[in-house]
Amino acid sequence: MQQYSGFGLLKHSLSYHENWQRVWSNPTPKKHYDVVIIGGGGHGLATAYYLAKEHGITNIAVIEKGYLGGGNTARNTTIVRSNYLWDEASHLYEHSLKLWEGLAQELNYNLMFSQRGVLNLGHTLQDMRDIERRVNANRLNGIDGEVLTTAQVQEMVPILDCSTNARYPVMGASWQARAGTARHDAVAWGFARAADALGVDLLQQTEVTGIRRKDGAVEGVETNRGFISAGKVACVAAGNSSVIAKMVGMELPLESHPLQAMVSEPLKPILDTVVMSNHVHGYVSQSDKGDLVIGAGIDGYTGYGQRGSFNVVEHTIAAIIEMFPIFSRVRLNRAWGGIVDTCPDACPIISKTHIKGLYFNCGWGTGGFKATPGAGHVFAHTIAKDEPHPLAKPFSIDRFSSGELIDEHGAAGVAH
Amino acid sequence: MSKSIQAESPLHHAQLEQLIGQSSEGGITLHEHKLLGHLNLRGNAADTAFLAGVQEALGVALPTAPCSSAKSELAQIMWLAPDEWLVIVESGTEFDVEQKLRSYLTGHFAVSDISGAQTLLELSGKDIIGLMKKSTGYDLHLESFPVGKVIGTTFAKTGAHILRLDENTFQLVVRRSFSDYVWLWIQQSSQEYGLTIV
Amino acid sequence: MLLIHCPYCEEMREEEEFSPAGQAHIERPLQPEDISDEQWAHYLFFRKNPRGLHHEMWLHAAGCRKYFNATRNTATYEIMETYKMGQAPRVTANEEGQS
Amino acid sequence: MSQVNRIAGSSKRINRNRTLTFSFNGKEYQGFEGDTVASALLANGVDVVGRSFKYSRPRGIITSDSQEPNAIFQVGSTQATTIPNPRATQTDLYQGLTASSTNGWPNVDFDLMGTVGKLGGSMMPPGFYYKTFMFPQSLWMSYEHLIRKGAGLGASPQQNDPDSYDKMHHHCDVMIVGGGPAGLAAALSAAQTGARVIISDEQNEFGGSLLCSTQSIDGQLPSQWVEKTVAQLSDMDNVMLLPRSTVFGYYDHNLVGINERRTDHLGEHQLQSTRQRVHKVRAKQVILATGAHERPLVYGNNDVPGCMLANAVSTYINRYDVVPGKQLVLMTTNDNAYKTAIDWHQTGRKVVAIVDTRAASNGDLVNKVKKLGIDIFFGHGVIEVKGSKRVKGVDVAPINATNHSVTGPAKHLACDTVASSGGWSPVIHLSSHTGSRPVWNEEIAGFVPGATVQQQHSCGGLEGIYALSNVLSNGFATGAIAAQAAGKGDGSYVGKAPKTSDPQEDASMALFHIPHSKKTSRAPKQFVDYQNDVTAAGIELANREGFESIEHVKRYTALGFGTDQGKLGNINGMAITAKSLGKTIPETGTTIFRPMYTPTTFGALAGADVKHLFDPARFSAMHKWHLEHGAEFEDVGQWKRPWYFPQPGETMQQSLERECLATRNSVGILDASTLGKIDIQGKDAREFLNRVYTNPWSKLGVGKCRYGVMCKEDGMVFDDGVTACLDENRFIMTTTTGGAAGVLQWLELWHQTEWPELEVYFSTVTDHWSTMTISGPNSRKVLEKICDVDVSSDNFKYMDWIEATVAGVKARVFRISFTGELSFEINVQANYGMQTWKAVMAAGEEFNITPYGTETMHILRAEKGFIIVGQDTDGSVTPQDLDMDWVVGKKKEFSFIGKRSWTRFDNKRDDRKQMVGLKPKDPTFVLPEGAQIVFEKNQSIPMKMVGHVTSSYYSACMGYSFALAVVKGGISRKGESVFLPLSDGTTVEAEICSPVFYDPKGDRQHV
Repeated sequence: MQQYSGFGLLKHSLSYHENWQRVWSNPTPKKHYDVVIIGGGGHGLATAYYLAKEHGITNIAVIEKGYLGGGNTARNTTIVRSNYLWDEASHLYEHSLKLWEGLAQELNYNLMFSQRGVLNLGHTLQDMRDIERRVNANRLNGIDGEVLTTAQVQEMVPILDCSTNARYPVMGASWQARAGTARHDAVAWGFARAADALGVDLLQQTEVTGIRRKDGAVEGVETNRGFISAGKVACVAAGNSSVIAKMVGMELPLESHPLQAMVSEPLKPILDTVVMSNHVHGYVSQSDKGDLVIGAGIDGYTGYGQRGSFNVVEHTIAAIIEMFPIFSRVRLNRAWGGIVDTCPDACPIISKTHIKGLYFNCGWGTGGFKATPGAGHVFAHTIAKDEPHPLAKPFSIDRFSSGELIDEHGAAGVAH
Repeated sequence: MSKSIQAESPLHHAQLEQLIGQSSEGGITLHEHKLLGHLNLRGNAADTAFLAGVQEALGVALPTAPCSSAKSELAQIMWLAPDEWLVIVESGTEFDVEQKLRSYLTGHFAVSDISGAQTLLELSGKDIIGLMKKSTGYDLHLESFPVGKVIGTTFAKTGAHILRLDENTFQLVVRRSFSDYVWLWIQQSSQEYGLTIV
Repeated sequence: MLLIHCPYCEEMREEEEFSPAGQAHIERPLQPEDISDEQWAHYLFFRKNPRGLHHEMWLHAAGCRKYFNATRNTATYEIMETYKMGQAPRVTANEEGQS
Repeated sequence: MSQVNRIAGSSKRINRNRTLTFSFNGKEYQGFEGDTVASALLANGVDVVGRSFKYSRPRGIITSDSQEPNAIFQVGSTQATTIPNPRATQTDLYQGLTASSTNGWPNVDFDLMGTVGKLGGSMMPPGFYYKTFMFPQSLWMSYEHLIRKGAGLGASPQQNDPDSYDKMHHHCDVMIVGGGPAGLAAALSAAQTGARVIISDEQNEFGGSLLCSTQSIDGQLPSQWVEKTVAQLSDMDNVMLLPRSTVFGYYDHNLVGINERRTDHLGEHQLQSTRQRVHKVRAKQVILATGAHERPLVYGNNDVPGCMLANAVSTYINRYDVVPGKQLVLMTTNDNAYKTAIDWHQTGRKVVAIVDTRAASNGDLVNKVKKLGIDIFFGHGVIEVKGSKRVKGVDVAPINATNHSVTGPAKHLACDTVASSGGWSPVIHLSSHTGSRPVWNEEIAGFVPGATVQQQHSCGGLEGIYALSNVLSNGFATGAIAAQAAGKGDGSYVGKAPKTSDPQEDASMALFHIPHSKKTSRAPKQFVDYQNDVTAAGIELANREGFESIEHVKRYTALGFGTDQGKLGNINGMAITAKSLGKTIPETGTTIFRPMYTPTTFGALAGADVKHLFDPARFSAMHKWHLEHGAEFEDVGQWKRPWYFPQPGETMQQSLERECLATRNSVGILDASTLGKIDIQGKDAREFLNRVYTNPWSKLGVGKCRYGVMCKEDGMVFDDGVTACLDENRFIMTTTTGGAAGVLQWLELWHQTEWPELEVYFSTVTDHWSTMTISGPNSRKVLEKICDVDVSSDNFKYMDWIEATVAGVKARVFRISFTGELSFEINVQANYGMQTWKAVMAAGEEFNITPYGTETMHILRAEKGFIIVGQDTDGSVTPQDLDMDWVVGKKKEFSFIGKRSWTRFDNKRDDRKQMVGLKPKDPTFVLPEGAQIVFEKNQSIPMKMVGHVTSSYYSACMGYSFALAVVKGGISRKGESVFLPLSDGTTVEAEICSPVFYDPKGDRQHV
């Protein structure tokens, strides 16, 4: 793998950038892989990378029906944080956050992971109780967090309307300083480049049309480029997970919903942190390019259309103005949608299945991006060892039968 | 009920009386039909005995077609759902009408007095369509919303049942606790037309 | 923004009048105590979630307050039909389950 | 005359009688009414209007429309009214307009960053961010801080917007997007069927391309036909015309979002009217008549000010009487652009040459130009522009488009303006919004709308139909067809299409990128996307690095991510990618446009739903009294509930202690009107209650009340409240304030979808009743004074309800208690709520009746161990966890909702978190609500948490602090100590105890 650095950039500029290597190759599918990963998004690529790097399994194909990182990886609002409520979820997300912290260096790819901090606003007494509970839990779990008063919030974000005139005045907030944002495309590309360097085959424009089984075990996948035999098949298809599950006659406890996001035109820097509000239902950060990156709640109906309803956009923008009245004259540049697979308890499924050699990583709902390295890491372990990583264990699909749900609706809140 | 007890309609606090006559130029006219009797009636529209009982009690056939309304001397009836109607009667008669209904009806039915729960606003004027278009996504064209039709729909960020009385007159049934919001909304949305209170 | 035909009000209404209410035609087990935890979990949580034709429930929340069913294509968002509670859909997916 | 480029033309689009003064970058200029800021700047000979984002290169105006990538300004003179990023080409001039460039430091003419851009530009290929700034890890935030300094175009206002916005809904048979020739023709033809028609156009007047055209219609000027047609449409009742109205989004099931700019052309801020209005049109049929955008050609230094689109040059000349230069070189791949040379020539200014990439053309326009004696270089391209802040000349060379090479020596031509035309791209943006994929049309070398499930039609330029006579006839036909599809007319246009003769045009050439004598990587920068400084070399580099999908190319280079959303550059970028990968354009992929078509003001999208109208505030009938008595309010759902009633000088804690003591010692009064109330009637009402509540209802007698808990099917508590039996077949259910709507929906869901055979009806009566709870040992004495029924304990027992007259008002009085005191809940019809409240207050005066709010209610109930759903529960708590097994029916026949889930593995664990009381060791210390609980004090992080505090208060009545909490296995741990490590680093100790702190035997409520 060609090493990237400032010096390298200078060197290449002297040869008119004509000698940069390909970031990944474009292989033809082999007949057999030890592991086939369905889905070339951030999670799938991270899974491949950690399988190769930490478990020595390099005969891997990542099968992507479109282009790498083209699904929710390309469509989310890039927030990374670990301030979840329950131990199981916060340990998983914190594991991920710790990986984020050295990931650019590890992958030799600047993911622009920016720990600019995340504020979760409270607007009611119950919001503040929930914030206190969550922050206390985070601290005792070794995750940074603080409860801020309205005055502290105002000092941190002077342009936020903290007055009592607001329809739902700000009563305080939780603050996670280590949280932040990252450049979403770069995450996919960085993992893809590193996985490719370790020998992983990245098969783009390749669509899985079936999963072949024999005697209760997987044999491989049917694709538009022919049958590919596989020792293990790992499904990391996010919104399309139910579609893949159906190929083996499985149903999952999932619903795929449109989740919309939007950006303003680029503005001069005005907002340094991520500001989220479950109560007024919107959140916003400012990207390094200057866009206000805005997220909404999910559309209530299921949908695979990568678009949602206009009223969600209207409401979200009203919520942003409720928080930041000065943005009223700013203009919205673009709105789009992803397909998020939501679980009844707002927590993911990282699990073996009743079919030997078939694994699922899905159900991340609105929280998948921040978990990219962590999910890939524990899922790789789960696949390699054929037993759940300790952090993944609570997220088994069996929890729906046993009742061991991990209700993160409060901390998951609006999309993020 | 004692005469000395003063009833307050949901918009009492807005002191509409004091605004009457302050402007007569407005493109929008608002009147609150205060303190009428409102009864919620439930029953099976396929049950002929139920239909007959209602007709006898109220003096008019129950409107069973979706989104229809009917009127008698005693009551104005709005279709709310296939098994639900709003019966609006003169102020103070709601108890008697409820008893009358109960005495005429048999089988599975329900009557609830909801006179305190809502108020009836009448909106009219030459610019009324503009105000309504700001407030509801329903098609107000006479072909879609003829006189006499009643619809349950969204009104700004709350809900309302809306009855068209004539081309430029609508009656809105609004919940008490949302009435202040509706009042604020009407004021805001009427600004460009002018608002006359009658 | 969907435009939905309410089979009770018998006309098209704006999506804002409705609330989506999930997959249609899920029957509550008659004897919940007689089934396994897995079967119970299936009833509670597991869903078809198809890409393509889907039978789902909606509530006409701002209108007649009735729940009803719709057959909708979750990929194109086209609504093929709406029908009352207790009725069967006329439009169904073909053998492969895709539309 | 300062307007050096304004000629004595005859355009009626500007009003020379109204001179407008405006300022740009601090300097004053003049223009005319009807000008855009762009046309006025060009009239004044302003070349440099901005600096580019990455390389800080000087940039000028390129287009005359929504494609403009460079003339992006800050408009407005105050921090409240300033608007970031409007395009000068779409900003109508008004008197006093203040505009400035958004980039460039210290200014656009002398820009220091430009020097940096020149030096460092070669270090900034696409993706350079990803390849550097990584080491050391700790410094990225500092690097990023510097990067962010350069971010953004315009600046956000710093003060609140003084303007207001609103929205309107419309319905129509045919919605026509675009008021050019095709749209107007379609509107006329659709409207003549009687169909309800709405037509909108983004410009300040209808006409589209006809506003700058010289081609006659019916022997008249095209603008005369527009005027006549618009007048005709305006006269029709069934037609609504929306000028200055941009369709920003096309949504499912034919919803069209339009932003009408009502006052932006009048000044910065208008009090008289809403600034912008969003129209939401639900159309039976939509006709997209959005026309086509001219494509620039990609050539060396094509961003030097003076490089423009050919059609933009014509527009400035014909529409604004502005010639944006003195000497023109026109480069084209088609006949159509020859019009620009003719237009320029007719102003008397010099056309230096026409550079035509084709080998030859014999079209009418070409022949006309030949007759005018203008030089034409066939088979040539402008390979490079000379100049920095203005074009000084061009290098023209023979080219071979097929193998992308320069085939001969270049010739230098002096000029100050380069107009280019690479053909036209249909404006397919809106048709993509609903998920339809565009398809490539080889004949016009452009994408046209693909298959869609919407009720959608397209006509004119959008379909690649460019000749005016064809556009008009296509428009008329499409209007009639759309009307027919909406149920109006027979599908044919009855009127007569106007006569117009189109010049014969020879075939154009599908060429996008002009070769240079050097390799693209070494040639002068050839810009594809100006706003993001994306060059042809950058795209080729991305391809070389393996970014081959067009989506990867876009994301890696930022192609199309500017505020013009790739209108100007996307097709060129795709063509360059295709060429570099050896594929065709359709193989490379399509480009999917998303809303917004052009950027749309946040305020407009929010409409009037801001400030106090952001979300409805709900009030009880006694709200005014609470206000008058100084209440502080708490938001509970949408309700504003009195939180506490401070007296002058009191702290909150003092108020609470006073309210609590008054209630426990004498009598307090609470407005409980917000609790949900559902009237349940029918012979199966009782059975229904049995199924949805956990406890049994079969034996509750008329006149009796019972507390009930509801679970979801997963066994977790989701609401609670008291339900009273009004009659054998009639009950009144109360719910929590926040849960009211959800519970009614829940009941309806089960009734309508699962148990329709049960004869029961539910009606909400929440708003019908005003509810006031009087509580405390003197409450009976107060009630007795104003009630016509004997309310003595013999006659009116705990958990009974009676009908009575209270203060002259018919009332239902419930003897239930949420405080543990003797307590009466008086319900009267809400119209009498205020009067009854006042009467109760008057009757209670002698007992110092004290109004209390939700906080005192919370304290008093917590002292009794009564839960609040949503505070003490969180959706993961069963009745058993709450130590409320008594509320679970053991003999109920029906397997009620929630029951089955309690036998799952997780529910049978004995270390589930259970509701208990906590007594802090320090009796004055109030544990924070939300504090986490551990068994072992001395643990390292991560600690093993075993529960948390759900409710916590200081009890004035008991004289110590206390809390409710959930603790693992807590019910069997009473008397044990737990520890609470707090966020300030201290750890406090508390003892697990019964959650019932006050009057555990319940004597007080039974008196």
